[in-house]
Amino acid sequence: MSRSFKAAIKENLPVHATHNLLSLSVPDSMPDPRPGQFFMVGMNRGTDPLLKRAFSLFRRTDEGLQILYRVRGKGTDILRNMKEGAILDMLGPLGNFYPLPSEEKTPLVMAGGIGIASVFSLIEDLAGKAIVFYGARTKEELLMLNEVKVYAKEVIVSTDDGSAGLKGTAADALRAFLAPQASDAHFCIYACGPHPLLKAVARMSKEYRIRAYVSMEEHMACGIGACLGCVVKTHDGFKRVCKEGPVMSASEIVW
Amino acid sequence: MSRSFKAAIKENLPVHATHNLLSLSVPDSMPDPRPGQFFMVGMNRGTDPLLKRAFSLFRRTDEGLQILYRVRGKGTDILRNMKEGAILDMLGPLGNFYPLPSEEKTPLVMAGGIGIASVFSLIEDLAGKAIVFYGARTKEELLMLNEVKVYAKEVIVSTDDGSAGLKGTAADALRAFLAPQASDAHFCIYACGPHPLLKAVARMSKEYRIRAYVSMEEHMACGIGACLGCVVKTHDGFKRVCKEGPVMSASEIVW
Amino acid sequence: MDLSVKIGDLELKNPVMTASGTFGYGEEYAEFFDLSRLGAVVVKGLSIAPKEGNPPPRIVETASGMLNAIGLQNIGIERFIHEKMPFLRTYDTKVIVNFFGDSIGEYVAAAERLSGVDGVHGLEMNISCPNKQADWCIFGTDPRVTSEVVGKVREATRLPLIVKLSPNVTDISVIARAAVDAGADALSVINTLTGMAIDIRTRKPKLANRTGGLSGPAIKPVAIRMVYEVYKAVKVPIIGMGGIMTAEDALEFLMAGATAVAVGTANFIHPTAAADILGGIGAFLTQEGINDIRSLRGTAHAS
Amino acid sequence: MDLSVKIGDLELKNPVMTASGTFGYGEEYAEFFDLSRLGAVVVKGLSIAPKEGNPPPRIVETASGMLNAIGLQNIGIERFIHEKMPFLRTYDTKVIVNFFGDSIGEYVAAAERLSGVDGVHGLEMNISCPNKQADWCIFGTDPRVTSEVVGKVREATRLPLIVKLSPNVTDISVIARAAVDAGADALSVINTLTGMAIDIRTRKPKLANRTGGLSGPAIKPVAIRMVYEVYKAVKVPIIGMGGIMTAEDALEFLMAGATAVAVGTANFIHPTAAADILGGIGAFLTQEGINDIRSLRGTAHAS
Ligand SMILES: Cc1cc2nc3c(=O)[nH]c(=O)nc-3n(C[C@H](O)[C@H](O)[C@H](O)COP(=O)(O)OP(=O)(O)OC[C@H]3O[C@@H](n4cnc5c(N)ncnc54)[C@H](O)[C@@H]3O)c2cc1C
Ligand SMILES: Cc1cc2nc3c(=O)[nH]c(=O)nc-3n(C[C@H](O)[C@H](O)[C@H](O)COP(=O)(O)OP(=O)(O)OC[C@H]3O[C@@H](n4cnc5c(N)ncnc54)[C@H](O)[C@@H]3O)c2cc1C
Ligand SMILES: Cc1cc2nc3c(=O)[nH]c(=O)nc-3n(C[C@H](O)[C@H](O)[C@H](O)COP(=O)(O)O)c2cc1C
Ligand SMILES: Cc1cc2nc3c(=O)[nH]c(=O)nc-3n(C[C@H](O)[C@H](O)[C@H](O)COP(=O)(O)O)c2cc1C
Ligand code: FES
Ligand code: FES
Repeated sequence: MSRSFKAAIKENLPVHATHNLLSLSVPDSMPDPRPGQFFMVGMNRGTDPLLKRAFSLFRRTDEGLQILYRVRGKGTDILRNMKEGAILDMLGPLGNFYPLPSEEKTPLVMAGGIGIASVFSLIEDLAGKAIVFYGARTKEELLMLNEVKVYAKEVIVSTDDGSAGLKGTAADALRAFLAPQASDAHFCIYACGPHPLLKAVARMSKEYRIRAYVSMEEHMACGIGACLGCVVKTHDGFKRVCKEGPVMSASEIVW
Repeated sequence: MSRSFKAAIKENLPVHATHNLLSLSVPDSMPDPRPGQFFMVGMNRGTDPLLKRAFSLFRRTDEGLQILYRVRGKGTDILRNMKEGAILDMLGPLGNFYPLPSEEKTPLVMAGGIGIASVFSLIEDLAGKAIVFYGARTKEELLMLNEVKVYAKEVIVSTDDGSAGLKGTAADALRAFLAPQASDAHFCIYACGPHPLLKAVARMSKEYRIRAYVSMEEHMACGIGACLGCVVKTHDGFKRVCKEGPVMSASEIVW
Repeated sequence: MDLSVKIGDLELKNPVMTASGTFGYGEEYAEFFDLSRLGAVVVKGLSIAPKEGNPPPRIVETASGMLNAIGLQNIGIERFIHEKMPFLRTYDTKVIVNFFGDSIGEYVAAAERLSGVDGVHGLEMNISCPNKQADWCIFGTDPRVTSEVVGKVREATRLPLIVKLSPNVTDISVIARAAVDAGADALSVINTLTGMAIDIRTRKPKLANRTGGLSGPAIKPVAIRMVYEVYKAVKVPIIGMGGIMTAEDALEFLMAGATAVAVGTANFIHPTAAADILGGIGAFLTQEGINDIRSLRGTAHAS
Repeated sequence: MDLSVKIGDLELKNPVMTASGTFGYGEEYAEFFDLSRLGAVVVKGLSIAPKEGNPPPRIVETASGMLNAIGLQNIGIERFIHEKMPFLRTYDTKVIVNFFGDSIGEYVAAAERLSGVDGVHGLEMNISCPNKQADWCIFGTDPRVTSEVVGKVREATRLPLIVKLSPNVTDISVIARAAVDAGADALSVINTLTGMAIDIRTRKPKLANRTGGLSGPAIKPVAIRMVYEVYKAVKVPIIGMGGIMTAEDALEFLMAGATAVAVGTANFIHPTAAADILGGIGAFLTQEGINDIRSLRGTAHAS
């Protein structure tokens, strides 16, 4: 078993102007990843960019795994230009994972934009049980929506511009869903997306007394707990996103 | 006319374990290069490696030009891994060029190893007139030998290990050729290769009173005369390889 | 959109200049873009007597940077005035002459000679040079020496005087204050960091001079920090430089407190870098709806 | 082949150690290679009282480098001794504890507490920290303060004492001499360069702490130069660090004068970096027919 390995690019498919689906083949020695875990990916020759980049497990495949990524800066731009056969230096699976809900709970899964990358495999594992709140800026950015529909019990779509589903954020959609419900503990929330969205989830979690797990993001150097770079403030002091996270309880974060 | 341009890789063909022949298509606005001139080639994303690398014009082609390069370090390793269609940021043609010999002279062209890259197009232009002294470490490293034979009047091959032609350096071969000749000015030498080879040529040039042009190498930052980084010591002070060179008279260099 | 900035009494049409020693005397770059687009051209450092410079190798690439040990090679002020100024005068840009000396006397002589030369709009004093008189200390690493040499040069010229600071110091704000108190109209921040590289095959330093000056993107974080510190310490305009490759980099310097920026090593990699950076700054201002570039200055200091 | 080196009285089986703060308390790396292969493990900097550290963001990538502003977060010496030392003691390597204080008293208390702890083989004193008593000056940027704090710590411990120097100084050899005269057995060269990065969208520093420490390949040329200078100034062993990514980099440090090297930022990029570098050094020695690594030390000073 080794969490330091080399992966080969099988496919690096543009699924949108700024998003790619990367299919990798990985050595058998890599431990099985679980939903919510992530990988550090090195894509450089030379020393700039220097650090590896963090990407969530999107989906496990027969030969390895997939990553869904948005082109954002230097590193992802280089990644986008890499071709089949190219070799990536990787670490993982890293961090903790989404705890599965107990039988009697209905999992509400919220994804904002590229946040879908982190919760997709959770939705898969929940095999028809999850009610998914999937928000994006526009209809076009609702990536992999058809695949999500295959595994979800129900998908409630929202877009900032109203081009698909409700007009508003996934948090708005979640609130609209929760408002008419009895505010007891039948539900359990899993969320990944931009910070304000997670913060809104945390507020609802408190208000409706629903346990919520959020996947946090911070700039990372090592990904394995050594540098102390990736901390977020919790009521119990700073915690490392790469080690105590990325999945944290919404109630423990100081928002 | 612009000496700052982008070139597209047409082919990046390994011609040896450590050498590639790179075929580029270039914009029409690029001025015509002459034998002995060079290009600065950028092959990086990110800022490491930072500087462009210098490569001689190997051969002009219908759609552009070819570069023959040896994989040496970071930059050439990246270049080796680039594929057809990739775009290179280039400057050139830069520097001066080999002055053509007058009608009555017999050009002796000496190439040591990858030095062939610089003199190949000169041999082409001399169209059957050049006597070529081509040396390399081993038979396998006598790159493009067949092509050289097409354009040369005669090719005198040497290898360090004796696996082809004379055992010894191209300078040894040149000396063996010159020794029995009347030491007057029927000849004119053009040389590119490792420093000790050029130094040996300079010595023969003096001894036999034959004018010799050598192509110099120094570490370069700008390639256009601005940084003063690439100087060599001459009897007339420091001169810039990228501007007053790369072709210099063997007699002006302080060896 | 107003891109103009003032360096002391010197009005620049925009804040983009070239860093001394990375743009020759301007000629080499004229084929790549119209030099009149620049806020100013800063030429290679000059001294009263021509200097031969260091033996090669003078250049070593390092991670995202380069070391140079040119050794201040230059043709001397006299030849510069006669051979290079006529060309530079044909452009509608400001010409700033970078100069240095081995002694205070040489600094003063250089400043005097350059003052009053038609087309020379400002002087940039490089104080990162060894002081031959004082046991080879570097002028710009001791506040008293800085103060003395700047004061003497100030008396010798009425041209806008920019003092270029060395980053190889414990507290750059102390040197900055010394230079300003002695009469500097503006400060250039930063010169190169001293560095070294060793060839493990020969086991010798890669540069013939052993040490050299580190420039390029590698040093940008140090340069930004120093501009930020100097901005807090003094009131005069700062010309920020050190690793600027893109318009984004230049904007970082302005936000840290620089009034103008100088593009250095980037010129070697993209001869149109300075012009491209200027274009990118304009595009940013448009995009952010900013009319006056001066409104960006020092904004990173707001809590 | 003899790879062993001595740092004062401390025998290391080979010259490769880890740089403080880049290797946690060793645990995080144990799954990637056998820590017993290392010459020494240097742990994250510790203080008497636990420290919470700075708010995020704490990390910014820069060209071939990174800025960190962790703020010396640590669990405190007491918890370290009880929770981390038992694990570290299971390895056949030397454990060097990096420590710091806000005042001379805290430095002394830390050194005293760590002395005599089973399995702690040496102390590395980080003097790149602000001195809260003396108006926030940095201990390691003033030779008198360096001398005082090192002297007091020297009296408090008989463990091999390594003093880790700040590169943010005008003349590192002056500080080096002060530390050695005050009793340092060895010097670590260098800590991070102070730097800054600005987010041009928000116009704010990217780090919550505003400034941070620059590490990684970007700083290697400065680090090599400083090791070279310190080697000329003092006789004690030097632990070289700053941007070491490969065996070649490590060899450069040895040739510049280092007795041992520490691998820092590289651990983040390749968790096996330290082991890989050790392997590469061995391969180089074989290839060059060198039997004793000590024969490389300082060779770049010849001629
Ligand atoms: C646990 C975790 C899981 C993630 N999963 C995904 C995913 O599945 N798909 C996806 O597209 N993105 C994901 N991200 C975000 C992704 O890491 C960044 O978009 C990426 O690092 C940007 O790199 P860049 O070089 O393109 O951008 P640049 O802006 O050039 O990067 C500069 C530096 O900032 C860091 N950085 C920039 N943005 C972020 C960010 N949002 N979070 C953390 N560090 C950042 C980079 O890692 C790098 O060190 C995840 C982040 C974390 C922490
Ligand atoms: C005028 C001129 C023409 C050249 N023509 C050719 C050619 O046609 N084919 C070919 O294979 N090589 C040629 N070279 C050499 C070529 O520039 C180097 O091999 C190349 O720069 C090595 O880059 P690297 O990144 O692989 O090596 P690295 O060692 O990683 O490079 C590090 C730095 O050193 C510089 N450097 C390393 N070796 C040399 C060298 N020999 N000369 C100058 N700078 C060097 C690099 O440019 C870079 O800045 C020429 C050099 C010059 C000056
Ligand atoms: C090759 C070279 C030559 C330089 N020559 C001078 C000089 O003559 N005078 C001077 O003040 N600075 C000189 N510098 C320093 C630059 O002007 C600039 O301060 C430094 O390179 C940092 O900017 P950069 O990282 O953008 O290059 C030189 C720099 C380089 C790279
Ligand atoms: C994230 C991080 C944390 C660090 N923490 C410490 C520390 O606690 N004590 C210390 O003396 N140095 C600390 N350092 C400095 C390193 O030990 C080392 O001196 C420096 O990073 C240069 O080496 P490098 O470029 O190989 O990383 C830290 C460096 C980094 C990057
Ligand atoms: S990224 Fe280093 S501790 Fe989390
Ligand atoms: S490479 Fe810059 S002057 Fe020749």
